[in-house]
Amino acid sequence: MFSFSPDRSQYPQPGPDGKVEVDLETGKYLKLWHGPNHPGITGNMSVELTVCGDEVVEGKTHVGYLHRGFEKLMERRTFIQVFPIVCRVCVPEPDFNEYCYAAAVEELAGIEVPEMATWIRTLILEMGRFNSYMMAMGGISGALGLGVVGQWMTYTRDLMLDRFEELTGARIYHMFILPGGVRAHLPEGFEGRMEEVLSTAERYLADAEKLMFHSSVFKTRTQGVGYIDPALFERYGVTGPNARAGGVAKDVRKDSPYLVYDQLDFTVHTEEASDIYARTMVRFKDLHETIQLIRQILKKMPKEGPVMGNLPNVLHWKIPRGETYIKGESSRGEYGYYLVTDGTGYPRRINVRGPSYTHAMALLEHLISGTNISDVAALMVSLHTYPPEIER
Amino acid sequence: MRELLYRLKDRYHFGTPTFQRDDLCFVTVKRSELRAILTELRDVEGFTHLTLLTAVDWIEEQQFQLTYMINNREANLTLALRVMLDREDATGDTIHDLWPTAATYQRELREMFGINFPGSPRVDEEFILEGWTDLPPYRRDFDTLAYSQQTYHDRPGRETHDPKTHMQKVLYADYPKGAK
Amino acid sequence: MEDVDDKFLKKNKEVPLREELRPRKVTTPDGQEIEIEPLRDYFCEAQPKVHPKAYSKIVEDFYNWARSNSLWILGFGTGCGAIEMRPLMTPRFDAYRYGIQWRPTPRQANLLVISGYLSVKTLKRAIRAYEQMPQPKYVMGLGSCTINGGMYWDSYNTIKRLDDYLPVDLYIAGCMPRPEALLHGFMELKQIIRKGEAEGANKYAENFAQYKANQKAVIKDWDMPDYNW
Amino acid sequence: MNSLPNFEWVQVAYALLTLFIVINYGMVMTAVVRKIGARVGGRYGIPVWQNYIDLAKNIALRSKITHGVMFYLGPVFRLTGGVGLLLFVPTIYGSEWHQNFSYAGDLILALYFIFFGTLGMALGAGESGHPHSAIGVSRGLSQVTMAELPLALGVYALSLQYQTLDITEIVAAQQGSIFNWTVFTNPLATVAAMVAFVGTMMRSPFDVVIAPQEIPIGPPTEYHSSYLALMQTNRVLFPVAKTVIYMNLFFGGATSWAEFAIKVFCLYMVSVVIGVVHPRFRVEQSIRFFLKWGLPIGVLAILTV
Repeated sequence: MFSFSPDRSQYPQPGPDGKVEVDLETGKYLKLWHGPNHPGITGNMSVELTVCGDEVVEGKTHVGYLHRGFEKLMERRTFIQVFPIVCRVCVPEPDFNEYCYAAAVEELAGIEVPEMATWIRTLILEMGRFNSYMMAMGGISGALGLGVVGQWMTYTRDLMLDRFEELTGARIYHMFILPGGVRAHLPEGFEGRMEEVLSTAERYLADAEKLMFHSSVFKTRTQGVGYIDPALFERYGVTGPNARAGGVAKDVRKDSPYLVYDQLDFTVHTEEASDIYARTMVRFKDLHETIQLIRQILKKMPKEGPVMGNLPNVLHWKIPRGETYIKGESSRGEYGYYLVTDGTGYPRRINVRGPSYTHAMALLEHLISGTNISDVAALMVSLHTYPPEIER
Repeated sequence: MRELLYRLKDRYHFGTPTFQRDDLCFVTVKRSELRAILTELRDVEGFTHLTLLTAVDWIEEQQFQLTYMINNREANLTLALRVMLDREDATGDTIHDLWPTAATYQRELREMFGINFPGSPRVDEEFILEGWTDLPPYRRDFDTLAYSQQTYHDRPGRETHDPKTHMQKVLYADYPKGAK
Repeated sequence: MEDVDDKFLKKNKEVPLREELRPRKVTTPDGQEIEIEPLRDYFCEAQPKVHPKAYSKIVEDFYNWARSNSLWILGFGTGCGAIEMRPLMTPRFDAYRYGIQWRPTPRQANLLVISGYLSVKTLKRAIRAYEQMPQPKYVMGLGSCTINGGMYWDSYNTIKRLDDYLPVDLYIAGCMPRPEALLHGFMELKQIIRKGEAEGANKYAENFAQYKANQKAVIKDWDMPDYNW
Repeated sequence: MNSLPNFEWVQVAYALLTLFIVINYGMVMTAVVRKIGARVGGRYGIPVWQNYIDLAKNIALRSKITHGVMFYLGPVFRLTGGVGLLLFVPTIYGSEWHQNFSYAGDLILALYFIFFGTLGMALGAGESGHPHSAIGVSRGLSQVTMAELPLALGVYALSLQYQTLDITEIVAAQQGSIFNWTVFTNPLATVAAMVAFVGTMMRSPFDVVIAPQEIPIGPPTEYHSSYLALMQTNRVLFPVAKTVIYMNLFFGGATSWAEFAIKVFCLYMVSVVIGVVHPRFRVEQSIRFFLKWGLPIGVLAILTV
């Protein structure tokens, strides 16, 4: 059998610093913009590819298409006014922003949160994680041409959004977690309806598993593609499922439990291969873990109790000078808020540490050179990045 | 965490550390020693993970504060090193060779705060903004409302309330007592 | 509304043209030396034209009916509203049954949905995408942020009124609008098209100078030809 | 008129009637097929007459640009490929009306016409100057070439088996019983050709050429308004015409329009069913697939005849 792998001696060789010298005017290379108007891109961002044949020689990520200047706007708003915009930092999983910001404010202002509220917060976060993983599964299957799984996953996500709507009154931006607690109790009969959603989701996931993980075409496309060397994890700040797919069993929920995660049972799933297949597999297992966690929370949570602590009068609410950093495990990795206060009624500085920041910029640029153009979309989706949290 | 700082105290100059939580500590270091401290923490003490790098503008004190937050994932410790820079002619030291991902943070700081990091890759390229000619927007002396009003047109009919008076009127109509 | 703050001095410097767009001499692969001027060479310089309606009213009505029942949307998620576009393609809301489809290239799209706030950087891309679409073309603004800035009213990087820069046929209010609202918006747009009132492209061509002036006031590094057709 | 001894002018009208029926059939059938695909995903799907509206809309667009003569001719060539394929193949066996212009060597001509549209498209899309078109064309050509290989081998096996290059005679030989069909008399050639069939229908797993997620959307990137309308017409005509050949060669042909409709639909559904549940291959992976599975089966089919 003759070899199908391309003759790489024709390709430009990387220099001593690992960069490939590309002279566009030789006519050998082609500049190709992947995005921002491109169905294979996760959201509104773009990758500037330099290709030689079908192989990507160099890729540069361009972001900023979604920049709204949040961190500046937050400095102009009082602590409570920040809430409507804080959830808009990350569109598909907004609750994490609300939790991190609320926890940071609570810590600096010394506000107690009632126990019932922490349980509801955990529930909300897990529901958001469910949605986010559903988007990721739909995205990866869509990027590989398996549109039907994308349809099922988005449908299931819609069902979960119904539960969100029932609980918070909104589909996407909930603004449900406030400093001091949450806005409301669970509605009557919520558990039963949630159980329906979860069992529907499990049914669809069983089908999706057959189409994805048991398909030889899917394996050919994903196994061994987009490999991240585990040695690079620390240099490039890789966290969350992307790191777990490389055998690093790190999960903020387990290592430094916040909310009520210390009272819940769950396993941290890992894979060894660190390629697209492994990353998808980790997400898939985590999705099942999330479904299990939602059931567990609904069973274990106290049935009544106050959901809102005592807040000071928001008109005169000043927080003394200080700084803190709150982190949590979002569906994409470690999510954190860095809050600096200066004794006035406005935050001095808020910095959002989104996991996509490191994944989509330095890591993607590193991974993308040497891949096939067809794999770029799958590679990007498998890193599970959301552009709004990169540029905010 | 305390032992760690105690161990390093002899060789480096630390400010007074703030222990925000058991696993989170903020400490000010000297700019000249930053690189040595970061390298030692990364290679010897297991703080292998750069969580974030950002800046705070203390305009009253004419200073920028750079915050390097590093994380020890084995022991679950987070240490934030503060470096104070002069606000005029702000220049930091690049650490992209320690953590490649720091180059992205430094690009953002260069654009948003105007803090230069000589030697960092692509630091002068546009990162988020495009064709920006004004002050770096995250600086405190950049007035985003005025800029927005001078640049973009409002649709007539929009009503804007001062949050404080409006909230007072709607939410706390009888505060302070007897005002109604 | 408080008045414009005059104390703040906006700096309007010229942004230099990017290096690869400047006129220069290059050597082709076969050794020739040629002079290129990218902004002139790579683009067509034609100005937009006002295209008249069909001669006969019956034909025009039939065309409008066909246009309204075959809305092809450019799949360009410009803002956070894009997240509610996806449920529209999937079982719960399924917009395909109303003849609405998503096309990945502007050449084949008729409807540009501005899904949410537009940062200045995206505005540039949105204008290019809009100008490449064949006439007649429609623009729909999604969310409060396209109407008057919404919650980004004081942001330095997002535009406030979309109709300053592109001719908008329909706005859908909300932050963010629900998929049902979007579907309703599509139905309204169909009514507008069927009445023959959706002539945004002609409006754009008629008031071209004014639209361009507005766009250039915001986009400082204008590094493309005036009309990217 | 020496080359076509039995030619009569009325055949032109008959052939145009065939074309008309097939285009309308294709319009409705592709919409139905898309609806079925949507139902798998749980959607309601497009209306069955959506293709007509899209066509009218595209013709109704007011402005268009051209990048040159070839850009204009690309869709024309593509449509010519579809029309030519249909016209030189007997659509309904035994019917004088829908016999079209089939003649003794039409099998070879049909093989040529399958490829013709792709080549024309390559020239036209190449002229548009869009990098996505160029990449899509190079991918499309390499993939179609590889996919045609098993088909050609299967067809050679068939012409050896029936000792003719005339499709009408091949169909005639298959009449009588269902067991006279080539699919039973020469299953290896049928399998080889079906591999090619699935490979050229532009559905998963072999649709990387026009995949919106990768190079959106390949060759037709720059085509719009009337050009696109021409290509849409071809997109409904060409698969049907291609399926007609397969039906004639391997599945006994059709003696009435009802039989034609059922057989074409069932054959078409083969590629749809496979397409719905599979992700897509990269170009070199699909080429490898054809070389690994299609080619040996085709060679085997020739050897065993």
